[in-house]
Amino acid sequence: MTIPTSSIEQVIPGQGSMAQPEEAHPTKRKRQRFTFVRNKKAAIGLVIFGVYVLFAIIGPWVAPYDPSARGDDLVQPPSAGHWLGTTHLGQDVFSQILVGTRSVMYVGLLAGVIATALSILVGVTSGYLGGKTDDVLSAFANVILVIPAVPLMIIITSILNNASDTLIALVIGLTSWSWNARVLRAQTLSLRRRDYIEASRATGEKTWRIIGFELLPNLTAVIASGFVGTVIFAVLSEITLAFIGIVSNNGWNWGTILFWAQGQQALAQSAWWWFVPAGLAIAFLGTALSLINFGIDEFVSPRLRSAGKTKLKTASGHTVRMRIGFTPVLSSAAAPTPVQREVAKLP
Amino acid sequence: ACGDSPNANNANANKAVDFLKIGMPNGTQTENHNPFAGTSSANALGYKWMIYEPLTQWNPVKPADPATPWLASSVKWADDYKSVDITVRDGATWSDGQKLTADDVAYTYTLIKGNDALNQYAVPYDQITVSGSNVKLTFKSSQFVNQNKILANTPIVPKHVWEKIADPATDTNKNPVGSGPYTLKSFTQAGVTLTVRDSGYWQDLPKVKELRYVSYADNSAQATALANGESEWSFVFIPNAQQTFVAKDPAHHKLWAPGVLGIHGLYINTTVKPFDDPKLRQAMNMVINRTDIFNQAEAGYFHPEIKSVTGLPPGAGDAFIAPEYKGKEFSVDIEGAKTLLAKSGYQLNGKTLTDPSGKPVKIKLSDPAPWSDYQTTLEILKSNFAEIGIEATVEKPNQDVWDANVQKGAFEATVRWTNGGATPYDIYQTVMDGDLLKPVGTASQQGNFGRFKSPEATAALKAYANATSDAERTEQMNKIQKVFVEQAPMLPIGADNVGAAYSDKNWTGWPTDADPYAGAQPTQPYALQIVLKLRPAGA
Amino acid sequence: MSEPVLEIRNLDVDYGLGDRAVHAVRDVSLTLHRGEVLGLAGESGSGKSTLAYGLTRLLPPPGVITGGQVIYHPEKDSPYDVLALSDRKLREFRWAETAIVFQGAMNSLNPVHKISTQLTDVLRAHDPAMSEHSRNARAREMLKLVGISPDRMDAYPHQLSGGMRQRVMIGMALILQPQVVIMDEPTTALDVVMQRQILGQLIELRERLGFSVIFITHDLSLLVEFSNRIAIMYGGRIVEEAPASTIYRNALHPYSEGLLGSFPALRGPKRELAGIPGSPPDLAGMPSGCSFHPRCPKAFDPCPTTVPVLGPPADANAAGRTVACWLHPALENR
Amino acid sequence: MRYFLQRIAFYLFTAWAAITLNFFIPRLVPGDPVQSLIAKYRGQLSSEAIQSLYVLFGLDKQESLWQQYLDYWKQIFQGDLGLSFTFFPAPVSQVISQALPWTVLLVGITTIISFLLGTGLGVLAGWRRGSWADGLLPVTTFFSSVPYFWLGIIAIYLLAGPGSFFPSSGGFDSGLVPAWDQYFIPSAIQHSLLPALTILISSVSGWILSMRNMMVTVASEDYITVAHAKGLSERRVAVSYAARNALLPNVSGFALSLGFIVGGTLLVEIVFSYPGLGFTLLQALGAKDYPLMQGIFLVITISVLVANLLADVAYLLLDPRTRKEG
Amino acid sequence: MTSTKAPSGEVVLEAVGLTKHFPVRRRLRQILRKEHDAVHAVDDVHLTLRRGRVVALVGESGSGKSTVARLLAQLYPRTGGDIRLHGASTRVKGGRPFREYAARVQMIFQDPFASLNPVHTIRYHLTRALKIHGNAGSTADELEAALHDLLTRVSLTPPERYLDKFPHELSGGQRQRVAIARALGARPEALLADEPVSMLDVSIRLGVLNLLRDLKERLNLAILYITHDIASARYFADETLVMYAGRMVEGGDSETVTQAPAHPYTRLLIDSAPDPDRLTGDAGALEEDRGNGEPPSLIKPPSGCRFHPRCPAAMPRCSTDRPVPLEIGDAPGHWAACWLYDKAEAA
Ligand SMILES: Nc1ncnc2c1ncn2[C@@H]1O[C@H](COP(=O)(O)OP(=O)(O)OP(=O)(O)O)[C@@H](O)[C@H]1O
Ligand SMILES: Nc1ncnc2c1ncn2[C@@H]1O[C@H](COP(=O)(O)OP(=O)(O)OP(=O)(O)O)[C@@H](O)[C@H]1O
Ligand SMILES: [Mg+2]
Ligand SMILES: [Mg+2]
Repeated sequence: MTIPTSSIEQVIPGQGSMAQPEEAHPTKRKRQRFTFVRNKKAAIGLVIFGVYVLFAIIGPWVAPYDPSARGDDLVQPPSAGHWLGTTHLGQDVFSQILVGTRSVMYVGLLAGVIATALSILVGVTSGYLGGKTDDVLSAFANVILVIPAVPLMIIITSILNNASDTLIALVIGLTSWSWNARVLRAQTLSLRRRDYIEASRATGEKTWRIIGFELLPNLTAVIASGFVGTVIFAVLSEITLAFIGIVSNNGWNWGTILFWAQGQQALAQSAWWWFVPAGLAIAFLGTALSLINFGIDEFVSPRLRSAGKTKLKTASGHTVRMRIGFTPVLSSAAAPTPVQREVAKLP
Repeated sequence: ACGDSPNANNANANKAVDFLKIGMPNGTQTENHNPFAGTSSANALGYKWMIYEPLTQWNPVKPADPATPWLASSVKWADDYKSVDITVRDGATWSDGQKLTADDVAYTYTLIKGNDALNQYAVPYDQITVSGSNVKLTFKSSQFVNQNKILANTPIVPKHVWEKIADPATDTNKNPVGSGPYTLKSFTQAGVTLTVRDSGYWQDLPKVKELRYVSYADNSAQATALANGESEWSFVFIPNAQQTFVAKDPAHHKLWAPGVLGIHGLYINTTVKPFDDPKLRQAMNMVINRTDIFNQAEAGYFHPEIKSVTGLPPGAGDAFIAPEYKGKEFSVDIEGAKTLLAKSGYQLNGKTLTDPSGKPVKIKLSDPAPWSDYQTTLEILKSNFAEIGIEATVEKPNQDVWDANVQKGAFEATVRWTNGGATPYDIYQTVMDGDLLKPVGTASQQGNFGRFKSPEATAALKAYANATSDAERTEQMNKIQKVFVEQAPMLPIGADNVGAAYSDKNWTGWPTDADPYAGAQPTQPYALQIVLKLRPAGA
Repeated sequence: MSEPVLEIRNLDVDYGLGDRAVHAVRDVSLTLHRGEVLGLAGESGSGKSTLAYGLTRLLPPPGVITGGQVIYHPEKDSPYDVLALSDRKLREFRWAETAIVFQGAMNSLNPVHKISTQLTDVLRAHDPAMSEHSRNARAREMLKLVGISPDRMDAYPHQLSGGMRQRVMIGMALILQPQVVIMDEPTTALDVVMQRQILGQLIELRERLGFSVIFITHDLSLLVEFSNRIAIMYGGRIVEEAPASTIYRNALHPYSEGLLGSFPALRGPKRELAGIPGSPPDLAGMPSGCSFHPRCPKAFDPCPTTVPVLGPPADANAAGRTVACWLHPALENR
Repeated sequence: MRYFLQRIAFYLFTAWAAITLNFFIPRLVPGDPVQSLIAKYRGQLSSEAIQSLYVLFGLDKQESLWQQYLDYWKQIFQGDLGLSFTFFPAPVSQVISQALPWTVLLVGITTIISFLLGTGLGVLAGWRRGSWADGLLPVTTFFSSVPYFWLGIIAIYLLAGPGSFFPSSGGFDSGLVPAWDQYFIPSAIQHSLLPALTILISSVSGWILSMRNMMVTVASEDYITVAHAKGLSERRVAVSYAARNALLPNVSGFALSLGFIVGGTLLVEIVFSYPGLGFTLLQALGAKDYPLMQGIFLVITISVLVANLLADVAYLLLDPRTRKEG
Repeated sequence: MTSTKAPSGEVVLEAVGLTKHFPVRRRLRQILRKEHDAVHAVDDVHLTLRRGRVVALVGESGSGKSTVARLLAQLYPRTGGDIRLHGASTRVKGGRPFREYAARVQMIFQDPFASLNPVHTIRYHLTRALKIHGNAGSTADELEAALHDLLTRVSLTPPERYLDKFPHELSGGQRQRVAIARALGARPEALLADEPVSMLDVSIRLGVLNLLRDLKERLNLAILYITHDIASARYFADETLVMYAGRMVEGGDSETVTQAPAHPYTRLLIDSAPDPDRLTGDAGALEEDRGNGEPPSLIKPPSGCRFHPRCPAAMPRCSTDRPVPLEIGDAPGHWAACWLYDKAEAA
């Protein structure tokens, strides 16, 4: 489980020694608000994610068939009638994927929210308060961390008879927050001695306000990327659980499709349409989320925010890349500029 | 240079095909050659029957046929089946060279008798006596229904080895010494290799020089291995077997799945209203499309379709069907079901059936998620029941939860198996035995999960087990079947099979429909019969 | 003090591209002579650091050099344009000819390497033939030179005090005996005792080794005391340049005057501090004409419309000074 | 001293809590090993065998949960993990030691390769930001979002099969016996290629991403500019200055992921029938095999804690700043 | 403002024998030897802040100036000594008492780049400062008026131009003025200004100092002014204290201390300050050998007088006896902790 965690430093905007005060520009800030969308990667991610959300909402209504309804065409390849072919019971795979989107998105997002909330609660509190509270909370997080998540989920879901999506999301959320809590704690530790935190304390702020209004906003990037990571993890977990046949809910999700496909040896039957699309659906969802993650990173951290283009043209027509250590020179070196100054004209 | 390597000769052996590759989807194994331990690798892979032999062999495909003497040269049961006289074969030797004697046989049964952990079938042994090459076993009750379990399913072990073993139940029997034609060559967690004995076997030695057992992680790995020829013989459910297995090598890849006296069916919790009404259950029984289930859920072979209304499988069960039900077969009869329901006070309003009290009839079908054939079955049942307005939902609880619920009677309907045996007794006993009846909430481990209450059936089952004549048995069996058909406490669907998927590319001589001399599962005692019959292909 | 080592001609540096670009350095021409200390002062944000790093193309993105030349005069060879060097040649040029001591020594040293490694890897890069032993010897020598006991060779940066780190950087700058050393506010974070110690050492070394220094600081008193010539920057341009004492006694540009009137003196009678009214200009929306005119007490007609050119003032008799102000129009401006 | 005692106490507490949870959680699941065994065989095992199995497993004696818990601790202190039910009567330690090497070798080596490769690519992508190397990211991201069991199954379907170089399952050829010889080792390597590739493809992008981001951050540090100013070669600046500093968070991540090697690859092992610990764990879970589950959890717990410790130490070694005062 | 009416010269805040030791992490060896090391950041410091007066604190970097300020602001718990607010000993850690204390004693942090939260606008920072201490008025208009008043006071005019900016959009000088405004928002009686002008060029520096002087006079503030710029201390402060290695070594009114320094360290400091009238060339003239010039270790501070290893006038007793503050006599209130001025020694 490697959740792409943003590094400690990268998210603290402009605190380095190279940080320069950006000059005041009233219109510029408004434009920066949309940096997020201007980032191409993030925009693509958002669009894909939007499509998924859309289908999560309308999927069951637009699905051409009842995903569980048996038909007469058994294991048929894609056709006009069944865009993604049929299963061994003649069910329409396309409808199954459409209908399954809701459960996946619901579980993924809910688990993401739960895990993120918990990780903030535990990570930030223990990082900020320190001392005994920290010891207890981080021991707690560590305990959850050392218990392998997937087996734990398997155990818990098997205790729960007939787990609903909400329960599964709860289980995934409750078992997968500890990694983020660790990251957040480390981050908080590095933030809490910052002058601006001390300063707001010196101003007389209450502790909860310092945590909520001074610390948290600075953790946005970590929290956001943690959230995205957890959502991916939750989706993969739900699908994994369904795939190995642990989860007992009755609806459709992509894991269920894969479970049936694998149980029926879809690939060995050359029924790729049954097995491949669900996996791709997951992969694209994950990719979309990671792309959004890029955007979040670059949105919050000015250092990652590319200042417009990274490639430029010199006077001689070459393209040069902006890079550290070798500032591009735009004037043509071949034709030396006259050493003479141009003389300003007097009116 | 590599003479001391355990793999040296193997690499060469790979070229000439004098070995047979047997696979089972049972996951990793730890070394345990104890033939009595249910959890041993010897049991999971079935190779215990290549090392240890039983007294007799019986053919589950033809359960009414008499058993074949094996280590016993003759077996004589008393009429009341409370004792048996066994004459031990002369000429069999253990793989360490010692002679196999009646003492060994008596020792084996004494061992089981004195050790509950080894007494798998809970047989009430009484006396075990030896005289010469004869052994006499007596029992505290009639063992008619258990006769084959006692004689054909008990591996005989050498006394001189086992009497030195402190705890026979937990010993791993590192160096198995048996009377069978094979000895252990090597063990790894992924598999076992047996090699044929040089001499001393009481029959002709088999042609297969080496048996290579491989334990695959799961069904799909095993099925893949079968399809690509890595595995030549296994017992595993192969989805869409025609296409995924047979079609890969139509000339050699064969499936043979004869039904036996053990069935799978939909248990209905008879304490839940309105399913306590046998009429409703009968109507449901009438709309089940068993052919669809057979073809779509069981890949057209795995659980042979049950045709007889008595729930007895075709072939193995034919001999036991009561005269009144001979030739009576299931067929999908939706109209008939509707009429029956209407007559019994049910109403079909559009797509919803309501019971006489006016409540819509709904049923929850449940089975563990990983059992995909059961799951498919449930899906089909669901749409079948919808035809008469019963709204079914399919639940997929965790296997343990499901098992606990089924035992406690906390379910509405579930597809499950019955016990199997040499007579239909085991089937019906699992479903209807009033002695097993426990109140809802208390686990009933042995059977009667549907809480079916029928003093008639209970009495008949008891009478059958203790009968002393065939005539009496037939009479009781007919009574039992009548209750089963009329009350429909469980809706039979498919039979258990003792078949296999195999390849006759390298070895021929497998049992077939034409010559069903034994079952074909590689883990059962008769596997040895098959191995003994195999001949190199082309020879 | 006649021969030039480094001639900056019409250097233009932007941050960013297109119409959003910030012109941080505009048309700056400056000459550094052999062996002198050239002080660079000015408003914060006026482009001093940008100029210094732009010389050797060390500006981080989005910095872009949009025009100009930096002519380097080696001791023996013929002069060449630093900005036109290939990457490989530029690497060879760097440090061997021009070394930089950056603003914060704290961040200039790689925290994970010993200072000995950081000293010797310059030698390894520029003189691969040198033996390990002589590299170490040279590093020791440099440390001794800047007053750090050579047994601190194997210390990590964090084990040294700020002053020591600053001195290590100075030692490192001198290790290849470059012709030019650029120092960007090397002592801001230090107390005066430490500051004097370091600068004293630097001056002494300059006398011994004969390199030239470009010295950037806010501390005018320090600059007046230590440098030979001073250039004052405002809004990306050099507004005045003159020998230190001349500028201290008689600044021509109103901004220079304002600066000199803003710092309190420690010694002598307390004098009235005038300060400069108004606030610094916005580099992205620079005022037209002379960028100082909105704050200039002496602004008159041409100031808001035309940019004054840096040149020797016709009215002042002092030679060797230039100024960009309509009060003291350059000769050619007439 | 207090600090060290505190650390030790902290680790001990974590271990205790984790082990306790590992003991109780599995026992909350309904059912018992015998029932699971019966259910698992679906009719292949007669229900009459139940009683004999209870006796065999020693479950016929009723003991309170508390008593079992105390016994469990007693066992742990004696270094005895009990007997596995699934593989009865094999001791848990034997089952684990049989499976552990496979997992450690397969996952360990792939984790190391993945880390090295990912970090290397990340250095490249971060150093040459905006060049083609940045285009690598969406591609690797795509692969990291693919469920790896899915990838594995497709790989088996496409690449493995009769006549193919890649075997579809197992850890080595069925005819071989584990031994350090020229038959077994190539076979084991051959069998590990596909699973390794699957793990590699799906895990490498995490390393690339985090390394790239760190590189981008570090590349704008002053000392990098100084290194450029010093005229060092590009390689030296990138590797010895930028990457060396950017590596720190990745290294501690790596140390932690080493701890998860043991339990992290359940599905790859299932899909490839690889005889490792993850697969064993799944079997144990399915069979209600408490002793085995506990044993495996214990191994995982300990290795994660040790990895935690390693991460601390690695930081200490790599970052001289943390070495400050002990 | 109530404080305006209070008589000038009244003691607001007083430090008596203030001491702060930071524990250091120990090596194993030290643990075994039971050594307890600590950074002796501040030792036995006496200091008095009066209404309408500015006390300057100068000294080498790392001598503990900021630590004194933070102790006075009660941001660190003190190791020893006492802090008296209007004569009453106070020790507050958090909660309401701390906020009440913060309402009267405010601090401006050394680094304006670090002490403003990058995610909040200037408006937020100032509003919080006003609200916490109940100075925000009751309506939005009153708040707006208060904000304008604050910004106008620190010469950030027109206020609308700055209110909705983020810290990174301001120059260093502007940030430092925001920090001052924030401190004023609490309407304190004492202001602890830690190098409020360190990062500014001279012209802006002058502006900020004039502002503080103005505030002092108008609001009758007591100000502690920490700086490296001794010249500005001379101009701005009424009284100047000199710190060396965690101890006060000299004090007196600013003009006397800067023009007639008594303690050898103060002399060194004054001599080292750059002097534009001393022109290039004679720079080295001052260079006497003063040891290695390194500040002393604060973990194992030199015994006796902490300056003795570098002192050109060191006497044998300097290395053994800790000097006590001694009256110099050239001006009232001028003292130095140096045995040179011991009457007994002279005799
Ligand atoms: N990355 C950047 N993007 C946009 N503008 C920048 C960037 N870096 C610097 N600037 C602007 O360029 C101008 C010149 O900056 P520079 O660092 O050269 O100033 P300076 O004279 O060294 O100031 P200081 O005395 O504060 O160090 C400043 O106004 C600054 O805001
Ligand atoms: N939190 C802390 N933990 C340990 N030591 C500290 C801590 N804060 C400060 N110190 C040490 O205490 C001493 C005094 O630090 P302080 O910041 O008060 O110095 P200063 O006089 O303000 O210096 P400067 O002029 O550089 O700001 C220094 O040696 C510093 O390293
Ligand atoms: Mg600068
Ligand atoms: Mg300070």
